Amino acid sequence: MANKPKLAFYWAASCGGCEITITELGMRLVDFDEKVDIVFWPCAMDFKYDDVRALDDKEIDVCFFNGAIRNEENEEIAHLLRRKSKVLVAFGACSHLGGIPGLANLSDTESIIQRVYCTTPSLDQTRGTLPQISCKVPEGNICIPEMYDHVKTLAQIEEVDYFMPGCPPVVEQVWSVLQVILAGQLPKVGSTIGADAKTVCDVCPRQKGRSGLRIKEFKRPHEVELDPDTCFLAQGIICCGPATRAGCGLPCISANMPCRGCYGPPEGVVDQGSKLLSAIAALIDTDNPAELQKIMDTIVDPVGTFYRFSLADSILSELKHKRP
Amino acid sequence: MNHNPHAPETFADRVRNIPGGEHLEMCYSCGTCVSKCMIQQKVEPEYNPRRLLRLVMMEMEEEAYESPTTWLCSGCDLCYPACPQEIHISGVIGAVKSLAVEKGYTSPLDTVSVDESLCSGCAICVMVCPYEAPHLIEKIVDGVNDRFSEVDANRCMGCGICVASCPTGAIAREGVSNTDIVRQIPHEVVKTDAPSLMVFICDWSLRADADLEILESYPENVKVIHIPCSGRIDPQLALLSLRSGISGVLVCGCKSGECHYQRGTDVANCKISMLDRMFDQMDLADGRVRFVQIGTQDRGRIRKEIDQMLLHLTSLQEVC
Amino acid sequence: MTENKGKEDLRIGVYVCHCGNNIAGVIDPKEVVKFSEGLPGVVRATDTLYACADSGQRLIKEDIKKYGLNRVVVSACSVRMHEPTFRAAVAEAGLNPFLMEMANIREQCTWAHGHDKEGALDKAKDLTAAAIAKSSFLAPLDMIKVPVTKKAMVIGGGVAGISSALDLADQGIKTILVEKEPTIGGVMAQLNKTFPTMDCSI
Amino acid sequence: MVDAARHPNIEIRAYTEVERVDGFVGNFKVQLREKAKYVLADRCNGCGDCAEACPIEVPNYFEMNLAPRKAAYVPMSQSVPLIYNIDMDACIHCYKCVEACGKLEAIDFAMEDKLVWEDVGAIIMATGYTHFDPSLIPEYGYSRFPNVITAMEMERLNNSAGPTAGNLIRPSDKTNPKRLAFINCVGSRDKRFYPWCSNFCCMYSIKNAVLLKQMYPDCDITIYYMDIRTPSKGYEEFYDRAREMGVHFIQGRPSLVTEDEETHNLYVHAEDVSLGKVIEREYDMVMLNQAAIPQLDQNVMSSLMNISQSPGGWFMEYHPKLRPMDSPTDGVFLAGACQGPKDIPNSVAQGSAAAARAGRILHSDEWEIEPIVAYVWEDRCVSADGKKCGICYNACPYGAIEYEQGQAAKVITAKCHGCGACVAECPHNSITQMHFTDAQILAQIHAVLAKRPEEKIVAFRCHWCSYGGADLAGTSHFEYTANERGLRVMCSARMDTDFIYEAFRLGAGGVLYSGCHPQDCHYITGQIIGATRADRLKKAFDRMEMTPGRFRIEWISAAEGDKYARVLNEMQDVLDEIPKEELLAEIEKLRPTMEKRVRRLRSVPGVEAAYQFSEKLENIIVKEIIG
Repeated sequence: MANKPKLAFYWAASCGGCEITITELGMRLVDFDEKVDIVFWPCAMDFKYDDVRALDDKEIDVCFFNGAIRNEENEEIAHLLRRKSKVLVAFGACSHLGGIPGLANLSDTESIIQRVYCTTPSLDQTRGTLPQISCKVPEGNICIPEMYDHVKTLAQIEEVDYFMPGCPPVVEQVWSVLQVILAGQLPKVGSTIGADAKTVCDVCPRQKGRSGLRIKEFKRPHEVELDPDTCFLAQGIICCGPATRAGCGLPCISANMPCRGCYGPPEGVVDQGSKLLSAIAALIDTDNPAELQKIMDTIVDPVGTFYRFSLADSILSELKHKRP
Repeated sequence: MNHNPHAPETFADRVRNIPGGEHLEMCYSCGTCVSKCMIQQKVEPEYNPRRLLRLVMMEMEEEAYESPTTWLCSGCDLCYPACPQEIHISGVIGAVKSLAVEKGYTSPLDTVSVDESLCSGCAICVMVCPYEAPHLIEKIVDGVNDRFSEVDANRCMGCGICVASCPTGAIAREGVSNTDIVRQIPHEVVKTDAPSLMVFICDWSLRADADLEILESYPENVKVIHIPCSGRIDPQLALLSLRSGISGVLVCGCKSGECHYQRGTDVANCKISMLDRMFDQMDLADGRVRFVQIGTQDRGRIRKEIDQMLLHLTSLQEVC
Repeated sequence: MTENKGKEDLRIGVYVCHCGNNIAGVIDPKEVVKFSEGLPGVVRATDTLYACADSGQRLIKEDIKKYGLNRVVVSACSVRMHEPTFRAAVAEAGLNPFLMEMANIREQCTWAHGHDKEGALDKAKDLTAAAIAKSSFLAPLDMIKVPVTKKAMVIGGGVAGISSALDLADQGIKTILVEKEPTIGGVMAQLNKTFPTMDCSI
Repeated sequence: MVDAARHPNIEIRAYTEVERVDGFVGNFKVQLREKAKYVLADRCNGCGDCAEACPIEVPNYFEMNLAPRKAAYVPMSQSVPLIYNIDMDACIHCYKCVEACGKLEAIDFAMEDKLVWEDVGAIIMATGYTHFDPSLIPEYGYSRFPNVITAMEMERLNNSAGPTAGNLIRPSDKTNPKRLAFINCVGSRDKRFYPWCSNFCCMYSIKNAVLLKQMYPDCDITIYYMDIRTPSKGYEEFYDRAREMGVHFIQGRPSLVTEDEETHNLYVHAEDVSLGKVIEREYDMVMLNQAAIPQLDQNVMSSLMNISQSPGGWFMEYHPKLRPMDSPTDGVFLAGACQGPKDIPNSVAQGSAAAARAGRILHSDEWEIEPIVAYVWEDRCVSADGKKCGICYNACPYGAIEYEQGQAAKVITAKCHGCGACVAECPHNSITQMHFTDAQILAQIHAVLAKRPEEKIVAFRCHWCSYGGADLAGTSHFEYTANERGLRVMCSARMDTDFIYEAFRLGAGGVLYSGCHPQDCHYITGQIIGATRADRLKKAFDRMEMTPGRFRIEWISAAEGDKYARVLNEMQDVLDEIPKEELLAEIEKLRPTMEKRVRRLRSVPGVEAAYQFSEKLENIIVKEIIG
């Protein structure tokens, strides 16, 4: 079976949700396994990095890489897989845009470690145990990979051939992408696959806002009874749909929850959060600075709201980390 | 009501009968509206609301429809609170315009249009427009019913608030599109001792020619991008400028209530204030991006603002 | 007694004024005359071009004598305009001035209902009838005479007040000139020269 | 000024205010408050030593606050009377002035305000006007830009007796301005502030332009105007002279004045209407010609004197053309700008004219007043039977009724002004009013409701205000429904509930109850009595479930012709909205109630006769319609 395509799956800084999506293919995965060779999938099968290192360069046909780049190890393996793979796919929001781990860019490494190991309320704070990069034990020196001072996307450290958005990418999209790969019909390098070109609003069936509809107060979904047929923005709820690529099948919208933006910006948009900000801020109806502050107070966490999945990929992050 | 119930309805009667068109005959030609407005000075020498009112009173219907005044008034209402006769001048002009549109006249203005290949019908433009120019239409594309925004060219005043707010960059007019403006932001700025500043200037915010001269008098390190209204500012433009290495961004708009496009300056204020909050969250808030609202009486303020900004940026550089 | 209790025989004269075109341009005064002629107590009713003019007043005075009128109703303009005129006229003819009553068919009728000629005529008739009705119950009255304090007060010491005070004083009337500021002169004293002849203001 | 001071028949009471006015024509009693000057008028010789010694300086209002004065002061050196004042708000009680005054001993710190009564036969109101505060028009920058000044400030700055001895300087840098702009109609002819033309400002700015041109021939003066109004003798010629002297005139009302922060030079933005072009010109100084507006205490004076005010607040004359010097109150006359903005020649003329009008009264030994007074039928008065009442006594605004239980109430004719409040208030119909008896008024009500009463709106109006308002509606040709049937009484206080009930009993479609505004009442508190009664009536009709709007209460001044027309038209709209059958049914339903309320009227002297007369009249009128 030498001509079966070789596939690899890897998870960097991620929650594992993307992996679950693969397993959700269920029986289809078993059939699929007959058509391909999975040469690396640390989450599901026992592989060692050395197994990958042993492969020839470009021996892997397609590598699905999920998770953001958080530490040395993530980066090292990313470079490794790039070398060994013909096609590298940034799979899922984290490797595509930084995802939820990317929100760590709001803080610096030190305060994150402080928070996690020292000040979290559920912690026994008397212990004060902190992870060390290197630790001497009787058996010798144990090292853990060093955490970077900020989270990066895969594309920020390696050349990526395709982006497959989603947190996680929806199963059907994954299946159809796999079909495309098998058929050898991959589009132009650099494209986003497994998603639409336009935004969520394009497919959202809700009644859209009308002329002159403006916002005096932002509300959160739990604060109001939401009309299932009306645009969330028209109801004063921040919805990321206008600046988020469609393709997810609208699970949130159908559950009467606003879009959270996991599919990232649509074709042609560089910075999802600032585009969204530009759209939503223009809906605010006030000419009074004090009132504006009050209205803005109703957006509890602007960065987390507008850049929920794309902070690591944003110009904001870039500016922050260019700072001396 | 017609002035004389027994006479046939005149052009002036028809204007009066449209809400906003009343009180037309109260005008005693003092010219306050003309000099309060900046259109004659900045755009069209033939623009003159006082004369348009006169044309209506003198039953010169065709001339009224063809007058640039009918089409150029953006309803900013700077003139309305200044009018000693309390005539809602933009209301009268609006009434004439609606009659002109009924007669088949069309706006000579350069207005925005929608690229349907990008538009996803989110209706953000519909909601943000001060003039109710865009609206959603439904259309069958490839057998599927799809929604798009369409712009009523007779209503659009070309402010660009929608352009800045469109999340997909689907709506634009020449010179005001994203690419047209981004093109003016340098790709990379070489760091020098003197800080560099990007000024996004709403041309209406500088009333006097002298102020424009001040703006142009600065050396290379102060770069100026003209936008039709501060409401055209998209926070991304500020971010892109900073990314290119420019030390600071100054966005200038009109005083609230004096915006040529009614709400543009308020929109800009919302955008920059919100960006500021984000900077704050990211621990980046150091006053590199500022929005200032310049009033019609703030002669020379542009110099003060730029100098102050440069001073601030210099002090930031020294810290680094 | 305060009024006529209807015992005396009423002899009412009704005069409906044209006021040029001011009244006659909207209604036909002759219609009002015709209507009045039939009302109780009316012994004489006529229209007149200008009731307030000498000729109009002369007509009323002559009629009082000729018809032995003991009430006069003038259907013309506002009492604020010509009540003193007609009171004086009837007094000259020997009738108590308070036996004259006016109906306001100009300010409050033809001028206010210029586009409703029918309504105006109807109203003019009613107002005239009301005046006739009231006149039937009028009683002669005498003016009340009060003494006069021969002293004047001028409130305000500006240019108008000073000029009033000087004129009164020159007529020999003691005048108190009250000014709230420490000096008289008002705005005028603050002015430089005054137009058009450029005199000094003070 | 000096003439007035020297005249043996004139007594100047400066620094004095009017507190109260009682009485009537020929017999006014005026209470004056002589404010404490802390200087004894009979001792002060005007030497000014006290001011020299005084260490305190405050802005001098007389100099438009451009120059200081001391706490011991006279507003100007030519003050009349030349008696110093001590401004207690500023005084620090150092008593240096007392020292300086020395042996004269003219200063008395113990002095207090003094209230004195004066008897006078006639009063002339000449309270003048005040100036509009141009800082209310922010676009002209007054009070923010130092070189924007008012016309009054200009008067002091170019006055040889002023703070700069006539040397015109601009406030920012004390240099002589070379380029000046005058802006006319600041606050006047401006519906946002004052709609009227202030009358003299055109001439006033031309005067200042000519003056400055004479003083500084090389200075450049532009007058921005909307219209130049020169309608008096010599005025247009004066305007010509200004043009010949090179004063520039630009027709166009400036919309904006901006300032260069460094030079404090000003830029005036205006459309040159003749060119149709917007121009922006640079000036060293801008002068604003403020509107003339009523005195700030005009309301107070108006209620003290019982003079109503025009919509703008000026004192209302009896008749704008025929009696422009007379106020509506007999014996009170108007002179000068308190009646409307006026220039000096017109003020002088009106001052003299008012003096002549007042002279008519003051030269007579006695003056005739109308006998329209109240009269008590002693046999009907319940007090004569020993019952406790006194309602008439309490209603009278003038204290003209003597009341003692056990005796019939008595009207003091000389004190009675004839408002009719007691007549309408008397619950037993024991009082009547000459010339406005119940019988007379009832006869009128019957006459106007003889035919198709349901279409008619009976309007009761007081003589002084609402009747005047109705006149003005006609004079202005404000058209209103011809179904109105107006009846006149002297005051809303005379509008008896019986009249209203009777009108509705006869089937009137609507009734208007209208008088003056509370502060304008010609009879002090007559309107309040009328208003209280009207409110009671309104409640009664509401209880009867009468269609709202058929009975209406409105206070309409003699200046509110438009309001009179509007109210009547609105009442007509109410009637038009009720289907005719429904209206007739409502009238029928309420008739017995009304009937009950007017039953006792028949016992009033003359009323029975009036009913009989009316029946005859009605028959004839109804026959006329059928015929």
